[in-house]
Amino acid sequence: MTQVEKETTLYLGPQHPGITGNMMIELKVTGDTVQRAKTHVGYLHRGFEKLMEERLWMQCFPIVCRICVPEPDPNEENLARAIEEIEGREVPERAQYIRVMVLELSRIASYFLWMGGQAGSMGLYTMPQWTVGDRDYILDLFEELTGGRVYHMYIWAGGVRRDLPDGFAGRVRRVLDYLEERLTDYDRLFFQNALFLKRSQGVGVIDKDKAMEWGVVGPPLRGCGIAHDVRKDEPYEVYDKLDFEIITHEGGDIYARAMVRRREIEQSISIIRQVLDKMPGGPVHNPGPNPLKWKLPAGEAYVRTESARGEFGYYVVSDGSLKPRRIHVRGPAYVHGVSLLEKMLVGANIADVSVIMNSLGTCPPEIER
Amino acid sequence: MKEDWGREAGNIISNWARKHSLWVLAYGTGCGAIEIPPTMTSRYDAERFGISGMATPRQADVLLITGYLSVKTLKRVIRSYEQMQAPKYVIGFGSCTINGGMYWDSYNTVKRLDDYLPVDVFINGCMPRPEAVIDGFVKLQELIASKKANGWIRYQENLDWYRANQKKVIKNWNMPDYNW
Amino acid sequence: MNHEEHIINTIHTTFKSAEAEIQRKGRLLIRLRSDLLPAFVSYLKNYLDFNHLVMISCVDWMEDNQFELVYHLYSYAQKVHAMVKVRLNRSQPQAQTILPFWDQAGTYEREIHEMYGVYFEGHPDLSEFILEDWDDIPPMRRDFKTREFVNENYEWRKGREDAQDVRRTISERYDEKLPQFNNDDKANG
Amino acid sequence: MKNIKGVFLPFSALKFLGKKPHTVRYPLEKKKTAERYRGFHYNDIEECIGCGTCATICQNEAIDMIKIDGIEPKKGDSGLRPRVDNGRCCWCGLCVEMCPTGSLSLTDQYLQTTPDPESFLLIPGVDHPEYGEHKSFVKDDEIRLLDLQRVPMRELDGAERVKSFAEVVLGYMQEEARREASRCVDCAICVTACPDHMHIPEYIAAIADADDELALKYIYDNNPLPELCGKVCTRQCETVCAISHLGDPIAIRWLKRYATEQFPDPAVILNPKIAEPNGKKVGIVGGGPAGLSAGFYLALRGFDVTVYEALPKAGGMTFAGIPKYRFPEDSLDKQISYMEKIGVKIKTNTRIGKDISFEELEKRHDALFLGVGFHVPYRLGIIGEDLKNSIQAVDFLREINLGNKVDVGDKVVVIGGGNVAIDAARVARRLGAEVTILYRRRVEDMPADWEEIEGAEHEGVKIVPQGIPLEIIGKDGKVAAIKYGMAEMVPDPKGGRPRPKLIEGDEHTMEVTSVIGAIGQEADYSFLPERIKEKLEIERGRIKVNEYKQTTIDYIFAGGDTVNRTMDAISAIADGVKAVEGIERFLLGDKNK
Repeated sequence: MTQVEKETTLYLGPQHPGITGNMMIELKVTGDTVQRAKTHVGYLHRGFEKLMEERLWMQCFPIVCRICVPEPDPNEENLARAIEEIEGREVPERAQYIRVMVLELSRIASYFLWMGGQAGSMGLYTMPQWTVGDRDYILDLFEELTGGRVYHMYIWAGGVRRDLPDGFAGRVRRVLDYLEERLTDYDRLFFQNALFLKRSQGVGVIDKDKAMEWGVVGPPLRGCGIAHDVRKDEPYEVYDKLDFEIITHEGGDIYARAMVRRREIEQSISIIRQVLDKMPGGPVHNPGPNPLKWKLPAGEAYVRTESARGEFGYYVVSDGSLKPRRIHVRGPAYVHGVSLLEKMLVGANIADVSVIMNSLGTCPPEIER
Repeated sequence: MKEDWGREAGNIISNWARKHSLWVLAYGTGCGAIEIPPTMTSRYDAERFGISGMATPRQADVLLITGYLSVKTLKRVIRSYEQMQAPKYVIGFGSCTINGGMYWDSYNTVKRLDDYLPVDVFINGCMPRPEAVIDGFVKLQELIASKKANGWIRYQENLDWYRANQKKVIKNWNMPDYNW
Repeated sequence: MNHEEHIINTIHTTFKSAEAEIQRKGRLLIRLRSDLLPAFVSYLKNYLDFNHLVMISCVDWMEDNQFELVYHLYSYAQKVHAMVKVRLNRSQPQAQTILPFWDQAGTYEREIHEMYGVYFEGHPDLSEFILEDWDDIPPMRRDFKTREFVNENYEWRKGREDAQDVRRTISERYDEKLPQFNNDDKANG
Repeated sequence: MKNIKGVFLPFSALKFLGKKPHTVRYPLEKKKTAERYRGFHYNDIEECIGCGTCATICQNEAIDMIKIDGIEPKKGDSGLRPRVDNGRCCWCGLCVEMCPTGSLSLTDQYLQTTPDPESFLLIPGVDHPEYGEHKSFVKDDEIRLLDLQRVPMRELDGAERVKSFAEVVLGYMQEEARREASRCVDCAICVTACPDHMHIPEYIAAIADADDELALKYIYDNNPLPELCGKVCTRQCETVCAISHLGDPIAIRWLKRYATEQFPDPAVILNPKIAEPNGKKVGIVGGGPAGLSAGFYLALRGFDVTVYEALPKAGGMTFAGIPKYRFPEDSLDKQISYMEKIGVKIKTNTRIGKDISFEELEKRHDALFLGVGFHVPYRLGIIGEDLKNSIQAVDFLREINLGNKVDVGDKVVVIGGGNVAIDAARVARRLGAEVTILYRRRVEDMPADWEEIEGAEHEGVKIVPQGIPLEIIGKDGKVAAIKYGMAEMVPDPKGGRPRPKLIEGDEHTMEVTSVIGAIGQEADYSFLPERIKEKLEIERGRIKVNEYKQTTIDYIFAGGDTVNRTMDAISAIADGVKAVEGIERFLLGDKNK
């Protein structure tokens, strides 16, 4: 009996456990194969950029960390650095080291969450139990350092908000040692798992020649074997004083991206150890004017950070008043989650849709802000 | 009299049963969704309280509103809620469900969740910690046991009021008219 | 001669009307007539190796009655960031799409169309992207007052009406008559 | 082969089944939050001054300032306290960082789950006072958002100062003033302390906003002598300034001075609207701050005002009593010429009772304002007081300010600890003498401004505290030495401040060429006819007045030192401003009725 391949529309999300966050993909499928895909976003739109135009510069800091939920710190760091650039304010060196430590810790935390999601999307439910539980140790560190588990509001213009608590470095090292040890377990459970290999190798391939033109950044770009990393291209904070290499992996498929992230966890651990070794003493905050009367000189800046998902950018425009003229956020997921995902899903299996989504690290709140 | 007693006993038993198996609709509506994985996984392990995730509204008992709702999401949430089977409970999570939270002046988020859906328990915090989330569930269990968690009955009784509020912000109401 | 100066010189020889300057190391600022834009960015992309479209921003300069589109381009090879700026008339904002050069530009243009009301000529799909059933003026425009909108459309929880203003409380208690100087005479004079 | 291995590897996870779980035991055991955890608010109600800075910085408008039973507004306290809407708060802690008193903190409490959405309003410190035991996120000593350090004021060096009567304080430059003004949090607590209730936050905000003209408008709204206040005010505002709780108060006085100094002629900027003459005439006795302020605003409101001043120049004590290095004459001239432009007639060298009779005044005017001040010094009451070169500080300062020469010799002792004593000492120092101040109590008890005391010490004035003069020893009819005894401080049985008590036998003698007494002054009402004096209620030298500075004789109003005890220029100005309202009510009727 011949089966007529009829095109059906399938709505994946917004209420769907395989979707990362609150978004929806409209799939046109024949049989099991996706013919066309269209992303629908906006379910998490809060209008942050509009809200910030109504707030004082200092009042923007508690807001920006909400833009990316799994990894709030690049937002704070970016806004702080953009403001510092416009204002010409120096940041004490110790504060820069602490910022790097916070950024790398949040990168590890974000990758741990990703590992859980990636494994969960393939039906390996032990991984989320482990990784999310282990990630909590990093959140504990954050809580101790900043006073908040998820939203830290720790990095602000001129430095960071508090110095390290007594004995903090030792506790960071202990957590790092533990996580490093755990990576072997993860290897056995997940990265060498036959099911994972089967479903990741050769699936969700990004064309290496087109990757840069398509605006792919971060681990997906490095997973294509292209060595670009904002930390090396345009070193910010004290990354130029630290010893690390850009990690790449050939293939451009889900497996390559996973391996890049897997090795970057180890690299981040090594960076944090270097930071702890090299961290100088001194102040951690270079005070600015009274926040209620803080006028930024007219000017603009675009600053970028390498977040766990790739280049995170802030375009800040000041017209010399108490409030920002415009703050535009470039989340890496904006490109990954919309135009790239739409392209990559063509020809994919329905079951692979959420695996591909997870491998790109799509994060809806930073798409619609 | 005897009949009432029988019904009463039945209620107690069924409430006891409901209380110990709260299946949560896995819908990450707002940014609070980030604290749900830790709550559910090994460190905080909400499953020991009978709280477990459920993918579909039909099988779920609890709708967890994890934070702010944009108008676009509200529409989907109402739809999910209407599909859930009674008895069903709603938990408002984070200060943005209470009085707008930090999105109080956003043009795209609703400010008071209980205007649109019958909320049984509010959990305060921004984000609430996993402990607070579990505390909220424990509170809900207590309310169920004492028969006070009757938001779904309230919703049925005041459907017109809820519906009017919903239609006020959702401009294009192209959903089936669920009729209680 | 470093990268930046070289790029600026090349731009000036080809596009005479473009004003290019070095904002700081690794960052260029180029102002341009809006109709030249597609040609200019494709030139940057194909000849000067700016193959990464970072994003497209829009800034509302309401006082000048202009929108400013900022195209952020990045060259991985030279590690230079270029901000290409064009100004549009705010009353009838219209620009040409750069979709043929970068696919992801379509998303940015769709958002700008939705949030500012800028029309992109040649864009195949300027449908609603983030908002749903929006019938007010585009929300990111500066003349859209979000707080007024919120007060009209949403209700606040009661119980906070007894809040007092510190300044007024003090001036009332001490019978201080606070003068109101309007700056009108200053603006007129 | 690799895949086969991959199939079995995950089973190695089974070994963890035997391990101890790391689950947080709940509800049996709650995980301890970190030391800096940002939970619910706690406010130290006693320390809080209700400045509302927390409400201003909150980007969620989560904080309301509300009236709370049992907390009364007072000087330096608005009487309001913050209430947090936990349905808005995001626990960012900016309010804690900005709190100028450090009373607000966040605690490690975070559990609040309830079915009642109306129960999320929290008055920190009043609701849940037990949170005080759980303070967690508190202000850091090192890292602050508020700038607690005052922009230093440039001053002449001590060695330079004593050479001339040049002004000691040099004033802020524009950039310094902007920086200092931008430290302000606009809370208006200062207004509670200012006797005149000037619009302080408004003019400071204008200065910070680079709008000096607006600042001047606010300043002149209820103070016609701002340049005087900008230089010599006792600045009670600064003592209650919110920032002063943890740091240096805003230099409110210097900022006022800055604003007034920007414009050589205030009339050009202010361009005041003078009301149509209303035909009523008011006479003002005494051209001091009280009289001048009353005159200024009366003239603005269309009254015909004449000020009668006994000295050759108006200004009262500010002219006769304040040395020129604190308040230069041209500053005074500027203010007085502005008054004259408004239409205030000032008759100098006119002493009531001598140059013009009081009856004549009554005949000429519809209402009178008495602002005669205290110019008659108290006597020391010790032997040798009438010797030559034993003089009184007010006379001494007046003579110097009038440009007359006073020979004090090269070794001067000043008796007293008030501002007048310090002024006299510093003037004598400028005349080339070596100066010692003899004060009965301790240095910290001195009523003079600490800045003045510091300035005097800086200029080489010696201070001998707890010294009580016993006798002035003369030689050839002139002062030759002073005998004084040391005192110890004993507690006052009535609960007042400690009193000095002479120590038997601890007596010293110091050779001096002059003795300057500065232990206070009183009023001279000899110009008033007996019938008036009888009707006026005079209590311990002060005329009793009502709220509108009206005396018991309805057409006579009074203000300044004549009626109030604070004895400073700003209170006198406040009296004058208040009296304007009273005179207007009296002569034109109450418009509000």
